[in-house]
Amino acid sequence: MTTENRAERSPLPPAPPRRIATHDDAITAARALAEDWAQSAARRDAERLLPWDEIEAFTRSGLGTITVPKDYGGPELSLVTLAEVFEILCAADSSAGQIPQNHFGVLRLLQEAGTPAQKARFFGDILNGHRIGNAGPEKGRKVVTHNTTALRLTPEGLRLSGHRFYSTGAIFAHWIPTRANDPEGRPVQVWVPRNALGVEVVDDWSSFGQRTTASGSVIFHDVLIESAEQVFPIWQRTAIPGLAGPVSQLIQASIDSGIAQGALEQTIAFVRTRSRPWIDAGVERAQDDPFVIADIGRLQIELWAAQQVLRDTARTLDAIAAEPLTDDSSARASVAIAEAKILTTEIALKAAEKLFELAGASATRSDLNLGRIWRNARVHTLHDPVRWKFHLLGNWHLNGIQPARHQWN
Amino acid sequence: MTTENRAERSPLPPAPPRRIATHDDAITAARALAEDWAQSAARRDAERLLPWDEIEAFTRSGLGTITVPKDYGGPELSLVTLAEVFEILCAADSSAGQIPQNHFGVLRLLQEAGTPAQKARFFGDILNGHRIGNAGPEKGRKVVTHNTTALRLTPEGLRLSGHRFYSTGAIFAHWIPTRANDPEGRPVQVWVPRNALGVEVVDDWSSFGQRTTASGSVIFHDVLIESAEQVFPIWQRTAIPGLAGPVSQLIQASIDSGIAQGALEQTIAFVRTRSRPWIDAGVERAQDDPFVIADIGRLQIELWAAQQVLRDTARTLDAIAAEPLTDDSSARASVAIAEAKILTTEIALKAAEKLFELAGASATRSDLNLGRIWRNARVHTLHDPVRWKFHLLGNWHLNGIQPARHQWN
Amino acid sequence: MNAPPRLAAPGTVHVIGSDDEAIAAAVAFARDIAPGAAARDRDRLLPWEELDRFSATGLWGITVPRAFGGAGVSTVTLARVIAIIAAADGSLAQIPQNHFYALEVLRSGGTPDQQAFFNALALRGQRFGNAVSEIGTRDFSRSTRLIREDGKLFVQGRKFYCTGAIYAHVIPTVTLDEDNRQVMVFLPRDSGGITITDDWDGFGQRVTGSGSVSFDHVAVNPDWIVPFQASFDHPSPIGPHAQIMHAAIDLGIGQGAFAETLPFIRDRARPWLDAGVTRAQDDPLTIQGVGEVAIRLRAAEALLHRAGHLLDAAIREATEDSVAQASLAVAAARALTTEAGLLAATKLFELTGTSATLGDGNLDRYWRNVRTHTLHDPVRWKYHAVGNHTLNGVNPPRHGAI
Amino acid sequence: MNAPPRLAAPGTVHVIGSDDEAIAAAVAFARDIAPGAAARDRDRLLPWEELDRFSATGLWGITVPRAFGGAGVSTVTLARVIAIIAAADGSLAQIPQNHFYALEVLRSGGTPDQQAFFNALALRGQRFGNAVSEIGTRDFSRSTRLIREDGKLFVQGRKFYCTGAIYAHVIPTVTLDEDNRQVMVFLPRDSGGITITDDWDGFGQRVTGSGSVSFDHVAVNPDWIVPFQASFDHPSPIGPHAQIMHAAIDLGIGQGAFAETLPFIRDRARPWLDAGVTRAQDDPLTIQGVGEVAIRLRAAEALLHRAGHLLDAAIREATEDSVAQASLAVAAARALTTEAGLLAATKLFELTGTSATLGDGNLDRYWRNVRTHTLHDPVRWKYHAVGNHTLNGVNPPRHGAI
Repeated sequence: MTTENRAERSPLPPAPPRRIATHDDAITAARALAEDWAQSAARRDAERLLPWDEIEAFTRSGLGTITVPKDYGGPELSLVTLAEVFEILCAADSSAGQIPQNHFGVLRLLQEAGTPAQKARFFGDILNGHRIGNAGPEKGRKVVTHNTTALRLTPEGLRLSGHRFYSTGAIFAHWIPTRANDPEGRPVQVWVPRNALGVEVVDDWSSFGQRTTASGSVIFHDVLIESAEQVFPIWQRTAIPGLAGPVSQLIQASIDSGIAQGALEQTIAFVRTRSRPWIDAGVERAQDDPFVIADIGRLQIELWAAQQVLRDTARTLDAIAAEPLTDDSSARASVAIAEAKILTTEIALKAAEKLFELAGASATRSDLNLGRIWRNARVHTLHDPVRWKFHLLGNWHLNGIQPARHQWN
Repeated sequence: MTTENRAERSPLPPAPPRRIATHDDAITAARALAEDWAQSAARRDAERLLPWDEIEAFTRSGLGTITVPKDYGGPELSLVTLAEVFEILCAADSSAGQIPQNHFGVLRLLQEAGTPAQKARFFGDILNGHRIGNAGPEKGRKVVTHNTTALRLTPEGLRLSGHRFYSTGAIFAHWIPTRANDPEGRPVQVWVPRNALGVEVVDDWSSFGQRTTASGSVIFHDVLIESAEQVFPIWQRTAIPGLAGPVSQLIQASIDSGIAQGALEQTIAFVRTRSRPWIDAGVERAQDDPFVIADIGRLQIELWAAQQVLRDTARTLDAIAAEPLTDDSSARASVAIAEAKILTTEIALKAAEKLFELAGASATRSDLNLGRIWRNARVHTLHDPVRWKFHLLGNWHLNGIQPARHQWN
Repeated sequence: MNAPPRLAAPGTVHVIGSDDEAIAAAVAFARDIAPGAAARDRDRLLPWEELDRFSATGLWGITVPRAFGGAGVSTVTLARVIAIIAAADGSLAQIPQNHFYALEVLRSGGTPDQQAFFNALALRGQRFGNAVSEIGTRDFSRSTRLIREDGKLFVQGRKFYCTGAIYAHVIPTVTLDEDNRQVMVFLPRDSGGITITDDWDGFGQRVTGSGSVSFDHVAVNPDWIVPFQASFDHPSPIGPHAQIMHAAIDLGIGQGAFAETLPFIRDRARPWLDAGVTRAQDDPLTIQGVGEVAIRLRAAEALLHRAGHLLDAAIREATEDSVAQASLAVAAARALTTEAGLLAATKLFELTGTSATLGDGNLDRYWRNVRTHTLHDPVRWKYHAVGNHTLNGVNPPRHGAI
Repeated sequence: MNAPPRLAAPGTVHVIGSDDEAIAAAVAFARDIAPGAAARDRDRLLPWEELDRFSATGLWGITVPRAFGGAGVSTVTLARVIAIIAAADGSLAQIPQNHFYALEVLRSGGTPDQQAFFNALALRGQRFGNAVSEIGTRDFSRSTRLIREDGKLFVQGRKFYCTGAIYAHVIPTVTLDEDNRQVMVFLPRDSGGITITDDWDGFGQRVTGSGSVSFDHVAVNPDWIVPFQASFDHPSPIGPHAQIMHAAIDLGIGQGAFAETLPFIRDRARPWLDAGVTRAQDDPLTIQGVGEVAIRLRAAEALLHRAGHLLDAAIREATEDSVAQASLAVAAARALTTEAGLLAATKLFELTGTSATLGDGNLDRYWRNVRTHTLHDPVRWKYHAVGNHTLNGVNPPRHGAI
């Protein structure tokens, strides 16, 4: 596991993807990808092979365009669809499936904060097959919003410098948006072309989970920002209710829901075909052990609950997005997604851990690499601390306090 | 359930109890009482009959003397013994069993804070069959240490006024110690004879649990405090490490452990003799349902753990008490008892709730009044909030912070 | 403890026309009955007047199909209505359970004439009482039977746990007919030979009047016999339909407990020493604890609604698969509503403190109610039923309690 | 993946004289091996040198009875020693498990001469490898057998999951003798016909060398055959003795994970936005979470020690009842050590954050180790065993895995 690697491959040049028009189109496309990805997920994780082909296939399928608004030529599918797409993909391979997360998160911000010109340009890029990654929060012990990445004004224009981390998807992207301080010290989002001079994407993601997401470093070495259109003044957004945070969290919860579903499927398959019955059960087949059956039942029940709350949340967000946003509706969105987040986190971890208890010791053998499922669940659910979601819910119900407005709520 | 009743009966005059010399004596005496109490506990709860005879029998048995130091003529039995006595009594009747709690808590304070003259006098009283109750924290929304009860200096001497609540045992007691502010505003403990002029004990304890503890009001109407020996300057104690808090908490945890044990015993008896098997189990007897068996197993395992940690804690406290107390040893005592407190709280609540799930709906019928077990567990475990015990443990392990030194740690 | 002869003929009954109206009526009625719930439980006051007001709202007619003049509300709406009322008074929410059950049996097995007749009664405010089968007894064969004498039919037998019978105008009863097939016989409450005894003395759901009913040579009108056997022989949504109401009651009681918790913390609880705050509602661990209860209730609610949707699908088209899916979804809802209901009822105290246990609040009734009601049938076998389907593809047993 | 021929003859071995000395030696050895644990796991480096140092400490001889020159430590001490080492390296704690098991079989069934002989070997640093019976297989009858040819005895067969065999000087093996009775045959590692294959590729406990051993016509010294059948026919502490070591390993791994958690929060974790604190260790919900892990480990530890005491009693006097109590106590310990070990290993990340998953820390090995090792036999049946005794007075089955 060497961790300091330059990307050994670059994204293919953008090309217009297939057209997706409806929910069913999207689900069909996701299922087709998932079927393919499931075959090779274990090996990709074991050998830490970045899913280049898989991500190119994702883009070709048109799934990258599904949230582009109708006004800009896209299908404008619902968040319900978006969530389900992530669930399907991540049940098969949560690493590959996570990669497009920032693509959609950033598009939501574009929709809320972009000028008509920006929207026309960047949504157009998406419809032409561009992928968006991001350059994530900086590493270190300061709170996660701490930022030293900055734009400075030079005679040639704005130049960007900084070292970002947690940059899921950047390595595969055509555009890499990043948070930075503008010359006045205000937070902005800057869109940087992946192939701009001075952009260095390093595959130094060394986590034991979500191993092939390449969620590592992006370093900007005095990168010239060619157009003002590439700069979004997000400092203006803190006072404005938005849905970028909830949409981003919705995707996170969908990933975890998918991981849980995948874990349960693997458990069932293993118990039915490979597990040995335990002597005290007095049964011929492992799947007839009453405690195994009841444990599977509990996992299934909790998974249904998480999936249903996730779906309800997506619907709530769709309804809220259809109206002008208010402080209250944005708060309700954050509350709704906190609910989904808690339940998907719990069931992902539990299903991934129980897999082995129900399947038995031989499920830890290397051939199937089932251990990746727990490692992926464990790492991905650390995206932001779930303990504060309980606090958020309690503060809302008990004290009527609206959730803090940041990208993790 | 009328709640404003004067006590309809008074304690018998003190008389020398039977002599208890050893651990085994104490356990034998406790078992004998428990066997008797168990017969009538359900009825006492249902009809809210105060356990006057039971408490007099407790005192006659000599169990009230077991912690009196050898130097003052007592058997000086260990805290291990004390904890076990409370467990045995409370498995039979946790209301009657809780009543002596303050007796022993106050004796611990006497041992730590009393002058030789005070110890000689009051330990002598105990050996002669006196009972100690207490006048508990005041009611209201201020923090629990808030205090308006006060001594004032008059020409005849000190006079005490105030209205206390949560006064478990006061109604049955010969001495009623209370927290008060002395004329300088410093916290002291004042021992007031139950039959002193101006002492009013009101049986206004209206809780749905621990119903016959009479843990209600004690009102002091300008009560003359005859001797300075009756006043303990506990304001001096805050800077001095002590074990009064841990000993008091040890008793609380023992009560909950006893409740849990009683709940499990009732569950087993009911399942074996009265429960009906469930159709899906395909068994002839309820006790052969594999899920019932496994659930009982889980309760038993958690109860063993709670009992063992409680016993370890008592041993730790005995060991600490045998050496000069330090900040560190007093902190370790608080940490140890916090561990026992968490586990006994959890298993008491769980066993009392599961009783019905395992026994079935007919266990809710009024004949056995099994509902009292949950009501008792629920109310008694509210003595102080267990959530802060987790915080205490975490702060100790993570940050090396010693627990706050108050009577609930 | 014989039932007091308080039953009045139905008065004017509103007819509810839509799902939204049903919810609004439930909310209004819940608000009406909530203040008296503590006293009714404490003093075991049977809610005769409350029930008459309940009937008058029209809520007892909401499942009457549109073809028969009702609102034909969805099962999701029915479950929500029951939960709303259960939050205010668990007993009052349980009393109509067998009424709705009888209407569902009727829908499933009644002739068009029977459906027209009994649905009309329901819309006019007639309450139907008990009929639930005694699943889970050692003696599964029914002792209550239909007997024929001189060409006339009579019911003979005795039933227990008859929730609602005491308050009913009509008592539908499941018996075996002469061919040993199960039928539901509708009997007027004032038929000769019916004795209703209010002998329910459980510590929870105290005023449900879940007593016993004995039938001593009670004459039967042959037109009032509805076939029932088919629901055991063929896939039928009757089982999950009965079960979803149980789940709704348990969720509702939990929601009621949660709703009591919040103002108590804000207005009456004492802050804890170690928290270093001056108001109980600022204790971070309390806030987190409130969030914990909230999310468990939310998960249970989501499963209840999910079950309602799947049950509606099974009602629209009852197949082996659609009924199995509905049964499993309802079983899942029962599992989480049981857990969440109990959790909310016990945390009510943990998050407030001893003062919440004192005086006339009678707040322990939430726990007593939910603990008692969740014992209807053992939730431990719900996990098994769901797991056996997920793992082994085995459909749940068809015995009416799932 | 054949075993590398690294086995050296034992060097100088300290003889430990008391329980306290055993604990101190374990603490010192744990400190020695802890720094290399992450790399050994990551690169699957078999701990040959570490094992030789382990043997030299004398810890492999602590259960040798005083009569044979050992410390004869209590089972509580043995469990503590194993837990201490498991906290530093789960694999190294598991490797001697079968060694202690063989010594216990010897104590229970060996002749005085055999006991003297093999205990002396143990004190001199000879390591005994695998012997655990293959409980739970569909084919419970043993395929490994003792055969006689020309008056000489040979072992023929194949075993899997042979923890420790690769590192052993002597390989005790459970086989069926000519009368179909179980015996334990001690075989020198260098006997002709023994092939040890390091084919263990589970994701946890990676360097235990839990591979397979095949016996191809391996000659047997008749004096090296120890009867074993009695332990299934009569109450014997061998089963719980084997199981308590498993419990100790799982507790130890959990304690190791907890010990990693604390400094990481203090020194490296990032405070969370909403907590409004500048240091991660001041987050009240983190503090509470640490307390939660601490208490679960504490409860598990209490049950482990409780089990040790009851097991010592059963070893002193093995009766139906004393062995049952020991088995149940160990089963209870297995239940809570499994839960607490897993909890600590997963909360390690929840309480620290993503940064703990990065780089060379290899902190997921705690979870991988405890998850793998807790699968030795299914913990779900421990609850049943305990419950069946508490509820029905039924003693646990006597099949060696409880």
